[in-house]
Amino acid sequence: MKIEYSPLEMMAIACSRRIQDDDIVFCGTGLPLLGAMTAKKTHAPNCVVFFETGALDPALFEIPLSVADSRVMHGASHDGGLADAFAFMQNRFSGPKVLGLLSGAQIDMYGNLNSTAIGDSSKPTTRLPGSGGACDVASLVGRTMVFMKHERRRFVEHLDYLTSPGWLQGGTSRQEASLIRGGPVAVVTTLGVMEFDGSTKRMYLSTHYDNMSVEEIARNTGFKLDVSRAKQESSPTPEELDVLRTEVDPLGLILN
Amino acid sequence: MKIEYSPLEMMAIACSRRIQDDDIVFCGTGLPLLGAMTAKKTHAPNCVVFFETGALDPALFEIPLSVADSRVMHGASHDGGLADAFAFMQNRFSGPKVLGLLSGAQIDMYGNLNSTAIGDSSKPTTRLPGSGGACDVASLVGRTMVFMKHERRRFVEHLDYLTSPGWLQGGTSRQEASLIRGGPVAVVTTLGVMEFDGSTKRMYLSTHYDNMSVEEIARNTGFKLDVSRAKQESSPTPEELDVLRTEVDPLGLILN
Amino acid sequence: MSSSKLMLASEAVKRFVNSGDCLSIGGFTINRNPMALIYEILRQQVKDLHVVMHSGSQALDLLIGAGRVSLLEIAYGANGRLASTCIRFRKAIEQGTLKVEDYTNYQLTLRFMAGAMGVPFLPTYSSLGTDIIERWGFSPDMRSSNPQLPGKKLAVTEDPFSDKASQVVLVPAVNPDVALIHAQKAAEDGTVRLEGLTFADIEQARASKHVIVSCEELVSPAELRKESWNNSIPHVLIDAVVHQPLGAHPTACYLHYDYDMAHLLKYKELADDDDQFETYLKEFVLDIDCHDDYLKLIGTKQLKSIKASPELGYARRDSNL
Amino acid sequence: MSSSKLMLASEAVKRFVNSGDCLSIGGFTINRNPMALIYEILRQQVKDLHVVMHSGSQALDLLIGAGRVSLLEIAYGANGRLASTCIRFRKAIEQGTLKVEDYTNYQLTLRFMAGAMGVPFLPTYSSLGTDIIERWGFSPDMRSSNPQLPGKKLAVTEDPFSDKASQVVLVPAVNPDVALIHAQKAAEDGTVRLEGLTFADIEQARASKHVIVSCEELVSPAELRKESWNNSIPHVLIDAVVHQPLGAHPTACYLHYDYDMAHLLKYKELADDDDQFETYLKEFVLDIDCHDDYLKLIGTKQLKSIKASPELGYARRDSNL
Repeated sequence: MKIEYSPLEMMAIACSRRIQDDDIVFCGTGLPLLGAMTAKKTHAPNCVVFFETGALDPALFEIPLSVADSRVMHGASHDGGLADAFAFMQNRFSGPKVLGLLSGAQIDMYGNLNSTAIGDSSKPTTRLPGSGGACDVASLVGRTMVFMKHERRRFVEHLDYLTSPGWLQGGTSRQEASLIRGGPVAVVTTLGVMEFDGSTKRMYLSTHYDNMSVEEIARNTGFKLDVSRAKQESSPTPEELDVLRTEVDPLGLILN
Repeated sequence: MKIEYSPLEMMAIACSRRIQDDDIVFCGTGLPLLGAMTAKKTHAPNCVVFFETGALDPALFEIPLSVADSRVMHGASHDGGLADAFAFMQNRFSGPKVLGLLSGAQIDMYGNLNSTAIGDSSKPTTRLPGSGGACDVASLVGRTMVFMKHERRRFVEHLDYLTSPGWLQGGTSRQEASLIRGGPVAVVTTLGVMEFDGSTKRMYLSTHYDNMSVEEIARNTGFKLDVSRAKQESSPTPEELDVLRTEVDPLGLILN
Repeated sequence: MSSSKLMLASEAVKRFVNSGDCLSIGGFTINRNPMALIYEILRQQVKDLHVVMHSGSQALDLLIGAGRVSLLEIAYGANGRLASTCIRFRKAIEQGTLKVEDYTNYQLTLRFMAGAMGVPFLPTYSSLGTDIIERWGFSPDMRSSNPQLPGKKLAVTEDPFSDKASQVVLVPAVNPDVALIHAQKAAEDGTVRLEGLTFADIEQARASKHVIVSCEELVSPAELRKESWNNSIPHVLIDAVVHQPLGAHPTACYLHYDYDMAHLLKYKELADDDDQFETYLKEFVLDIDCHDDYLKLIGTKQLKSIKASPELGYARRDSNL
Repeated sequence: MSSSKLMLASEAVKRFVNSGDCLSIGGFTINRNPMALIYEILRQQVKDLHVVMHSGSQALDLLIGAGRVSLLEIAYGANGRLASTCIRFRKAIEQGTLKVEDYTNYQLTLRFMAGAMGVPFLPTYSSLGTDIIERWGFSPDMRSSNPQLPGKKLAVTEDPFSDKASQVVLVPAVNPDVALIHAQKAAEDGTVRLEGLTFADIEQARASKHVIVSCEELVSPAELRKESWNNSIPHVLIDAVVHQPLGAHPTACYLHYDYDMAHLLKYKELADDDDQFETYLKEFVLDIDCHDDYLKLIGTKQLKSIKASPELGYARRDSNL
């Protein structure tokens, strides 16, 4: 018997599976938060969620719709401010323990992200919200995971603006730029999960869902994507789906 | 009828008179604090007292014996920490409003202070407590007033260690060192009050008490002291003495 | 002992906010925007503003939409699920009517911290290798003619304490003319207590020449001084205290009320059209005398629906279940 | 959800403090010294310590007197009216048995802040033109062989944002192996609440690899999380929580007890003589099993006399009038 699920649900669950019990998870809102909350309610009960606004380990009885939502404040171990939150990510002891969950409008083959502008950034055709804390997180934490709609126009050869550093130009270029640690480990998309080659730091298809062939995924990517190592991502288990639907987002605020 | 008073009382009152109603007064403990509290209870009710430990405008029902005494915490507008207190002094808007009250073991003709060591600082004959916040205050605030026992061995040609900057080598040397403002405006001693020449920034005797002649004061000073501009400091008024003795230090913790 | 700083929003804005000022707005996206003060700025026709803030939404979008902002230094202009990019902000940049320079949230926090600490810069590793460093929004000419703009957007320098080649980004200080903060509690002497997240409000206040605080509750100085260590900003740094309940509406104020989703959704729809935006601005801001009249327009029923649960600090979504 | 970090002082010191460690001690002169933890370090024969702190007194003086400190980076060693310079501190430096490097209180605060922020340095104008910059306590050889010492004491550099020549002092970060903090309240999950002044405790804790917190009151995590914005340090940064009432004696703990003037005056007298200091150390620390036994030695009467007034947070001097 096949269980029905949406690509958004699959993304949240693919993210959840990649969160470890000792992770400190930097969250934005939306899908990444669903992933973290699902992990916490399944295999990683000790992972700690925090927000750039300064809230660490809040109760999250309801899903916050912004990182400044009062729902991130209630029941936390500490409610501070931005200075605390970003220092925590840059700190040499706590920073490496942080997994940052990010998203962007454009991504390149080295996992660099654009969330600033489409077109010429001095007079863009589309202005996007800007870095917010994304560049900081991408620069400072132990590892990052990126959420993307998998579309050819979003997976590009050249970003219109490099807002958040991934592996920069690949290889050892990230260290050479004096970035102290970190880099993207996975890109969770509507079609599958990409990872990065250990030495070239180029993106490759690691797992794909059952909604599209690997060849089609490659065709939906604006740069050459190595699909030779791809395995199939297991479908959501009934438990994963149940937790996500009934405990994490019972009102369907994000999933619907 | 002559009112009896001690040199310590005269010092506290000479300090008090030089505090203005709109000053924010950085205090250590001991005599300077008595001066500030007397000012607040007489002609400068709006002056605000604060401590390097982070307490701003506390109630001070009892005299604190240290800047970390719990008596500096009670009833404050804000109890923060050292980071707040020193940033407040360095800040371009609040820093200039601050009058810092300091003391030292040695002082030179430009009002530089030593509170680190007597003798060779790498193996001193007498180790002193060290800068604490004194160097920070002397570097950062709008103006400082220094408290000293007036002794030849303390008023020296050359400091054994320059802990806290006064006018450095005089003239414009303080600005040339990139210090952003400030400098000592008065040295309140057991014998009188010294000020600094507007252009050379050398110390001169501004007022003397009635316990010693200006020639004797010059002989008690280890460098050549200009006494030609000296006037007599008025004796404490009955009101000043009464406030100091009965309201500020009724238990005689500092004065006795 | 010190005299009262309590005044109406209209008086505070008149005394401390001028056209051409560099303004910093407290709060973060949908929380604790100092809306009553912003509405008053709009009503008093203050213009040509230079705004420096980290993550803006409603307060910023209205100022931009009304054409009051000439220069903007910012990290983020969006409103969570309500606007993936703030609407008037996006339009103004796309149409080239607003000059903007991009930083990150941490960098803007550091810029306020540096201003508060009285130092020319603070260091970070954030943004090495990115266009945040490479692309500047303001020309050298603009920079040299405006003392409120740093001579350089950012400076990359060698770490003098490292024995290997290691670079670090220096972020320049900013000292705005005025910071606008909305707090849960304040006293007439200026003592301020924020509850819940402080965002970068404390750094913004400490960096600025003048600070106007609006508050939900006006408390006596003695009351706030009982737990002085829980106060956020000492009284000497505050110029004006405005007692304005619901002063952050339609954004949230933790422990008091939630964001007004219905109102923000209506705004989202209207703001997308130039004429409708003008109508909104007239109806909810310009044609209104004061914030209490604005609240009457919003209506008791709507305001009741966003009232925070005392236990949670926000309004339960299933509260009508 | 997370497991308890509650343990005895003896276990916390055994697990997290080693000979040779770089140690940072919280509190300030006569307030909130983590004495119970320091006594335990003395009993467990931990030695060769590198201590970095701003303004030390009783905790520091005992460690130095017992010969446990090899390196010291400090701004101030005195005890208010009780010791114009800390006695064993002064003797050790005058006799050349303790290597010391002098900073200012703000510079040490910035060193902790830089460590906490994960940056190599922070800037200040403090100490320009002084011997604080010119005279170094540690030789280049010592610096290059000890990774916990910065390569330079301080670095003076040009401000890249200024259009005229302007210098600024860069203060190097420090990341101690362990910070010891005494708090009013903590929970077994590690959440910490300080009341009254925080001194530099928060920065010291955030800069350090491990943090041991002793507390007057052990509170449930749920209780502390009710007002999460009044907490001082989040639980994830804390390694061990030690419930030890009167854990700062003979220094003060605001809202709980005052400094023990009688005990400190006795210490002042004894510490001035090498043999009598040894006797004090044996009697009050080394021959004692645990802090509760130490408190018995101090005696109920004495402890009662320093109990804080609930209104004032300290013991009124005229309380027996």
